[in-house]
Amino acid sequence: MTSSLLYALAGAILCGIGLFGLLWLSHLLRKLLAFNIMGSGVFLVMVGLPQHQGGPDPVPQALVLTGIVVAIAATALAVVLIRRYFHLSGMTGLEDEPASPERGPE
Amino acid sequence: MTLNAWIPVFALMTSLIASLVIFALPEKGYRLRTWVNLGAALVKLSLVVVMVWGVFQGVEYGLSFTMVPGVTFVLKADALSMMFAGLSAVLWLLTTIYAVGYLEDSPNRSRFFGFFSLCVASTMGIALAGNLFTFFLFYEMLTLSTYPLVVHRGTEKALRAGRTYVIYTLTGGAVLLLAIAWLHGVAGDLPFREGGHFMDADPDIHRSLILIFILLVAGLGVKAAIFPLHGWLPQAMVAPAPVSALLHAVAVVKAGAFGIVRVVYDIYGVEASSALGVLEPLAWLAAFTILYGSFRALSQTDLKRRLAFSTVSQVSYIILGISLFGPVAAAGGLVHLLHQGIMKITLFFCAGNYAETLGIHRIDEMDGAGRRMPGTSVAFTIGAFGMIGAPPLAGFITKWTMGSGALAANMDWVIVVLLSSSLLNAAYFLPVMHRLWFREPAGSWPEERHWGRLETSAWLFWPPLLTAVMTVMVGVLASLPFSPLSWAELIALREYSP
Amino acid sequence: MIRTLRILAITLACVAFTGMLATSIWTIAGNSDPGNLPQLLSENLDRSGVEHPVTAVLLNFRSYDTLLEIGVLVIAGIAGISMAKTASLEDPQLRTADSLLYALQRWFVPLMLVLAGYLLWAGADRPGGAFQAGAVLAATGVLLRLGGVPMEFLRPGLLLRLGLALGFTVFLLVAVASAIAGDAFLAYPPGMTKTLIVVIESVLTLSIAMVLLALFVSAPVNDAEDPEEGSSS
Amino acid sequence: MTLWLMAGLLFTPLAWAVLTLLTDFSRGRLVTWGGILVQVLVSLGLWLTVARDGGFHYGLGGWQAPLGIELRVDGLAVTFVLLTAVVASACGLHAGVYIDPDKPWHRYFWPLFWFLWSGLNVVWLGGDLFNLYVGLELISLSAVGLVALGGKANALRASLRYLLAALLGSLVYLLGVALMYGQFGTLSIAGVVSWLGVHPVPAGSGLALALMVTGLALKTALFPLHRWLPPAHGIARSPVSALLSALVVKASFYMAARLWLELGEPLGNLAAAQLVGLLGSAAVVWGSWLACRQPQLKQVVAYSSVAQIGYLFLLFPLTYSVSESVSLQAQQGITLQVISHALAKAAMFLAAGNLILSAGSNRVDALTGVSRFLPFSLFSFGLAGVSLMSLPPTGGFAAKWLLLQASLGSGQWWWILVMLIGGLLSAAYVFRIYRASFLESAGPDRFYHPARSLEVIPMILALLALGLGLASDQVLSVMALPFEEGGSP
Amino acid sequence: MMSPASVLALLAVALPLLYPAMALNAGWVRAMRFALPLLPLPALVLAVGADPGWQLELPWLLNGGLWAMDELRRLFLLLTAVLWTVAGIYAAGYLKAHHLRRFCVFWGLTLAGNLGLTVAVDIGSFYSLFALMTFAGYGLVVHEGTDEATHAGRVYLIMAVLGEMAILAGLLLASVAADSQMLADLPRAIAGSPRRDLIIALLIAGFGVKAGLPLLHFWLPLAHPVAPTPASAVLSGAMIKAGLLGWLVTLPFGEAALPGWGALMIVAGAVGAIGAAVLGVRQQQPKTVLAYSSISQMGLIVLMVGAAMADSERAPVLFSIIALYALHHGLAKGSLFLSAGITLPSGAMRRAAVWLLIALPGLSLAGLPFTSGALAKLAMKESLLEERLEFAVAGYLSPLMVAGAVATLLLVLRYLWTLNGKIETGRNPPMLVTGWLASVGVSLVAFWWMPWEVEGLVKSPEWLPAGYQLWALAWPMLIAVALAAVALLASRLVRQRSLQ
Amino acid sequence: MVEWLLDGLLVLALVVTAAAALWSAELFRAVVVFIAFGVLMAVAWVRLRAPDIALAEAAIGAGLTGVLLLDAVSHLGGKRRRAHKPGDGRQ
Repeated sequence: MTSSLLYALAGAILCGIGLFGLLWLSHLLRKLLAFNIMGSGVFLVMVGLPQHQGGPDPVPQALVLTGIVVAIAATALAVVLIRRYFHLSGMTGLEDEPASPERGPE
Repeated sequence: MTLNAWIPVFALMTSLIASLVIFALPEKGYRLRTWVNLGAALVKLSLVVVMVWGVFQGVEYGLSFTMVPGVTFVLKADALSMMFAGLSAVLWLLTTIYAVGYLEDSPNRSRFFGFFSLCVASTMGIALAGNLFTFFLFYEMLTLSTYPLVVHRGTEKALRAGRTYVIYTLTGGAVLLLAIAWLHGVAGDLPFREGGHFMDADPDIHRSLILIFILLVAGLGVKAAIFPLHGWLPQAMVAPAPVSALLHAVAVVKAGAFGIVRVVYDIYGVEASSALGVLEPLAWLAAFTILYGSFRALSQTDLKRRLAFSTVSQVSYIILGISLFGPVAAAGGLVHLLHQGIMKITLFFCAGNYAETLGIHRIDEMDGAGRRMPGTSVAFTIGAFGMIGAPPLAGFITKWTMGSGALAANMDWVIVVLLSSSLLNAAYFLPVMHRLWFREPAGSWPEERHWGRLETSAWLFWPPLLTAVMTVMVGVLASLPFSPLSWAELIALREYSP
Repeated sequence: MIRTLRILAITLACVAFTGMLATSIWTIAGNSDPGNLPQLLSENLDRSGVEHPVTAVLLNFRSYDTLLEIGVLVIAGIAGISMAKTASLEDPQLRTADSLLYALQRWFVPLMLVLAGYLLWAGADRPGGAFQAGAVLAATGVLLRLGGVPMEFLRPGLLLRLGLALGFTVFLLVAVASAIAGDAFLAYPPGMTKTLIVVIESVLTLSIAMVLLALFVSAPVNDAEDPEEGSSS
Repeated sequence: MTLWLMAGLLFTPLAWAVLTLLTDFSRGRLVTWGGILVQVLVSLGLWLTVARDGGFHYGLGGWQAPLGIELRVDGLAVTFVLLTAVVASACGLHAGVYIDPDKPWHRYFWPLFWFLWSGLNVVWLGGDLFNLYVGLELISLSAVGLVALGGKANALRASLRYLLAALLGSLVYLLGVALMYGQFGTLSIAGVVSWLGVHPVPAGSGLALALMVTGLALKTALFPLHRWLPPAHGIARSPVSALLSALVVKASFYMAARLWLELGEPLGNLAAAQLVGLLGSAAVVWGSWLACRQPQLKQVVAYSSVAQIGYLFLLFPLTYSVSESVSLQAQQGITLQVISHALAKAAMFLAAGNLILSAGSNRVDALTGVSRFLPFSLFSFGLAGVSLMSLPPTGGFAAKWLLLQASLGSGQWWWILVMLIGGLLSAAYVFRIYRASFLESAGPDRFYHPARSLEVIPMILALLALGLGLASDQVLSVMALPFEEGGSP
Repeated sequence: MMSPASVLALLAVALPLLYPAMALNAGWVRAMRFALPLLPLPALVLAVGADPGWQLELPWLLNGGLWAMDELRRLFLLLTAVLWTVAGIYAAGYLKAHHLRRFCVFWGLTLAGNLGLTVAVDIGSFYSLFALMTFAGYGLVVHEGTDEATHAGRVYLIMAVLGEMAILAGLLLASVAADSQMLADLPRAIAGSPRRDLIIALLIAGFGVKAGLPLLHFWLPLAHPVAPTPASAVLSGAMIKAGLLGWLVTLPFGEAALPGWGALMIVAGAVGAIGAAVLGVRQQQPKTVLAYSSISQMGLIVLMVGAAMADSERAPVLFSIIALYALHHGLAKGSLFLSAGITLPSGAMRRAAVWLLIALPGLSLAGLPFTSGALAKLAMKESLLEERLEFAVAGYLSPLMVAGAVATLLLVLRYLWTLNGKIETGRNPPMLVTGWLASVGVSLVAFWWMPWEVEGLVKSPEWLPAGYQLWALAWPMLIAVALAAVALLASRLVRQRSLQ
Repeated sequence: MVEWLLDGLLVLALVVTAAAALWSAELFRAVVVFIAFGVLMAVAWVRLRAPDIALAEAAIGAGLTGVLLLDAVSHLGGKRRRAHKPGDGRQ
């Protein structure tokens, strides 16, 4: 057992926590937090697991860098969407509104 | 590929292309649409005539290519397919003429004629299909192209009927697909071949074969309206008359019956079917359907519904004929494929004429219509007598041949069925005849007849008359070389001694 | 009742998930046969044009990932600014009077710019690189923005779009240049690797910062039915 | 030549994404036409090349597999590239007319469209687990952007739901990738396969595959993870819905299928395969059932996608521990199903868009009488529906046929029932639309008549779906081309 | 090249078959009326002029058609043609404008069937034409459109359809047994068939409907009175005989002795002959009385048929006599029916002449010397002599014949009685009178020149019966007259008593 | 051993902050805790000998994401029109 493995296992736990958050929480921003936490967990596994035996491995590190950027892009986009959604509907969750028949072309 | 390979394709394409052209035409392009329709019908008819002649001479028409791995798409013209193709080509022409007149000034004609052509293309495909897979392809295409025709009126009733129709036929199609796929798994890609494939099938697969046969018949029986799968047919009567004519006489029910013929003869082989013990139950089922349909027809007050139940009964003649073991009965069944078509289309044309010209839908409104519309009524009378089996009309030839065959096959009970059916037919048709000719009309007609003018539009007048003449002709001239009977005998002979 | 059941189910699922994941990690860690990739990488490092392996992976060996990743960023940016609501960009209320923020601005901004520059420059042979630099740059921008600096160029318009696209475009052009010459897509012409990587990194830094900043700035702030979009082009 | 084609394939969509970003909608449309032309030509050229010479590996940046990213250019991949070219151009052309150019935010449609396209190509060709992840993200984010573009609250809710599902799916997939890399030390699928060829199957790596498949299944909207799909596909603009349903969900499925076919035999197990098949069946039934009950036209089509996607997952049980030929049949069947569904569903959404445009409402019962005044689009819709019902001679039928054969061949007859019931249920919802449109309404033509070009495009797609059944053998033969490891790059 | 006779045969059927086409043009309705008598002319020429033995092959027709004429058919054709001709003349005068065209159409079709079936030798065309006659006949029966007519029509139709079915089944079974489509092959095949009795039963029943076999006769007394008079004449005179012809050409006469069937037929014939008389004398309508008379007469013929079945040796001879009797009865009955429609002139002499002409054919039926009836009755008697036949019930034949003769005359008398009550005074249309006179003429006079021939019994026309025969003819008549007188007296007494 | 302790503590802190970020009653606090989580992550990356990621995490994960979310929280909390309370993060 090396510290890398420890972090990988921590990553697993973070994944679990994040997943729970994503599934259970209803506030969109909280979901977003959960997503980021889960992402961090995945990154930890990604780097920690291969480094357990082989020492520092630049490949997963590069992958994680890419992953982080993707994650921030997604997060930022999500924030924009959430904010706009909030403005238009006044809601912060995804619960279905009482169905309002949508009229008009799209 | 030679020209011969392509002729069936051309025959198929004529109506397919016609349909596409018609869809593209504007609703108001009345004249052009009519010409496209008629032109295509004529071209197709001549192609079919060429093929009939060629098949008679022994020329091979057909092409095949692999469609899905392991399965080929086969178009092939053999004697049996030419029979059906000929029927549909001739009757398409007439029905087109009729439909042009019938739908004059009604909406959605572009849609109607488009699907109409599509429907005929499917029928042609069914006729020319060279294996079960190809058959199924067109069989389902037929279902789809007839749906818009059934619901053409767009009323709630029509849509309900359409739904029933679709539920029945698609379920039947699904069962058929299952059966075909299963058969394919058991025996591979089987082309239609005279004498069939299972003459000496491995006994291990007998059980599967029997089950598959049951599934096949169940799937095809929906369209062929075999009891208890006939429920859609009377409902589909809400469709416009040319559609009913087409459904009953040419396309739909015939497709089912034709499919059963193909299965029994060209897939299983009649001897193998007989050996598997599936023919006799089929015969009983058909016989029951014949009687059942006639009984139900008795109590119908709506003319078209009565005709519909009559169809239920009549189509089973075909199945009965082929499920009796012996070439004569087979010829009787096969020839009924044509005969029933011609007679039933006559009746529906006439029913349509009454409805369109005089607004008659129920039988008790028909009093004295014979004087008002003598031509139509003569045609109706001939058709009805044909159905009853009165000589020398088409139906008589069928019954005679089939009866002879049944006796030859030592199945005397068939005679009883045939006679009872004739009696029932008489019982539900003769009162109609009486009303037509010998009752005084209850009131004045919506449109009195003027001397010197046809009783109705010429488009509507001539088709039933022509088919009535054909009803007489195919009966009277049954022994001519190219008569339906001779053709059917030829087929039956080939099937029994491939 | 249903809520309780639901939370129980979710908890159970997540615990099971974590457990399985951990077990799996443990098993893999126990039996893994270390790949030879790091070794392969170090063997090829000198052919990559940069000394820092992570940068080498990012911008040479797996540059396709990076290219696409910038694409993802651009997408996010586009989607973001398509909902932009920047009318309040010059809202005087936004201009903060907070002295702390002001001081931060005063001192931090130049510092962060320097840091960004350093990170960019260092990327070739040490930890650091375009992302980090871009992120720092963006953070600087956010700081300024919070401080109320209008940053007119962030209005949706051609300029912003050019900025968004710049890094990506340069990267793409470099990628296709060698392909036109007959080499593989994304291959660097021999001898120019390092230069090109540095150029790409520089423009990427700008673009990344721009995207992140734009996403921050364009976050909708009011409930107008239609997002206000900049004047055409 | 091949190199140029590859470079063109990869470059064009990205480049046009940038180009169109700099223009407004109308000019972007013009630019896009050019791009579509280039991209279609390139795709076609590549397809022809591969059909002639066989497939090859393409190392990006000149680096070979373990170190760099290699694309796997085989018959299947180029077929999907070509399919994408066809469907995406159709949607693009349709969108060019369909989408209102006066709304300023619509200018962003084109870049997103092109990014989506490039992401799809990445996925079809990808041979690297992480590269596929990035490709997926490219697709997901641009798709979300397209759904949300200028949308109202409902659209935003749908796109948020979509975004969260997509992100979760990606993450779960990425977690699987992490485990794979931890286990095998490589990211190349081919590398993993060759590793497995010489080593015994390691314990614990089954979860990696399971995670990847699960994540992808979420992105593909496999029952019961499908709930994000109908709102998103239903509320997006029709060309967007068409893209999403036709291609986007297929991308993740394609990856899952590829992983399963390469790694399923060593890493998977029977129960999992059957479970996935079962979920697929449930999707077929449940999705079709819901489709029958939707009051809104596009929701019907969207739920139909859920159902049709269910069929795809029958791949898993039908290729696990069965004979070579059955597996091949199943693969061919699924491939055809993917292609035909792509074509048909795109046609259907585009046609539905036309119908909605002309009826002025998204509701099914607003279609009353539309058949009389707008038969062309309705006909396209119906033709596409035929393919969805898997009736001959469509590609859907050919697919179903092969799947039936595979089910029979492997003795897993229960899938047959699923397919038959699914076919009938799909007929039920297609005919429901027909029923509504055939109902005659009294009164004059109250419909808006969309431009002919809008009507022609779905028709072409529907006809392609139809023709696919007739030409499926030819299509499949290209896919079955031998893949030469050392093929000309 | 077709022989003239075959052309004529074709023409004989085709002409009436195509004649209804005239109805298409409303302006030709007058021409249609006057064309009625012309329709059977080719057949008449054929029957009288052409020698039997010609054949007309129609290989395309149905299952292969063959038309030909032998002696038997010639007689039937003659009867048919003559009767339809005179009825046609009569009809031209008789008909009202109401539904004239319809009547003409059905007339033509029925005629075509009736003529055709006599020359048809193959099963298909025989049965076809038979059916044509049956179904077209319905049009004649219900022509008047009254409730009675409709009711009669319904009964007619039901029985006809049942009959057709029985015929169809019988012919089908026989045809399969014979493996042939020719009528000529059937008798032998039936005789040898395992289903012999079934076939015979079906055929007897099927044709029996037409021929008015007891229990299958119900339509006759209903249909004949309501049909227009000329139609009744042909119905009763010619069409009934078609059923008879059906028996003659299909049943296995001469092939096997069928004593059982023979006895059955004889019983049936007896029941018909006497039962019909009993019922008939109680009828009020003249035409109904005539209808029962037809049944009764057919009963006598059935007797002979039964005898022919029972005794295969004598069948050929009996055939000739049956044909002769049929001819005689057909003509006489036709004339009687036609007389039901005329009105009396005003002068007493004329009235007497008319009454005489009305009565003579009736008396001829009863066997009045110097009439065809005498010839026929004698020939019949001769042939059915006990000692010449070899079967069980042969002994009853002679008494039955006598009883039949009595019944015949009683019915005739009853007819005249009822007619007397109904007949009106007035002018007759000339065509009507012509037709009627022609019918009386052929029945009484022309009969003797007709080409009948009965081998062994009556070689040539004999105007005068031999002396010993006179009494044989006369005493039944006397009985009948006596009975009638008694009845008359009785009825007078009853009436007087009721008046008191 | 000290390293192990440190690593253990760090991991513990990571898990706790993650949980806290999700469960804290107030959204604002949640985001702040999340920023702390990001900083801890950066440290963890250093421990994993991944300085590049550490830098990126610090700048992006902790910094930028935090600011974005904070801004969003203040915005969403600042005004609401219907139904949801600002701090009503949990169901």
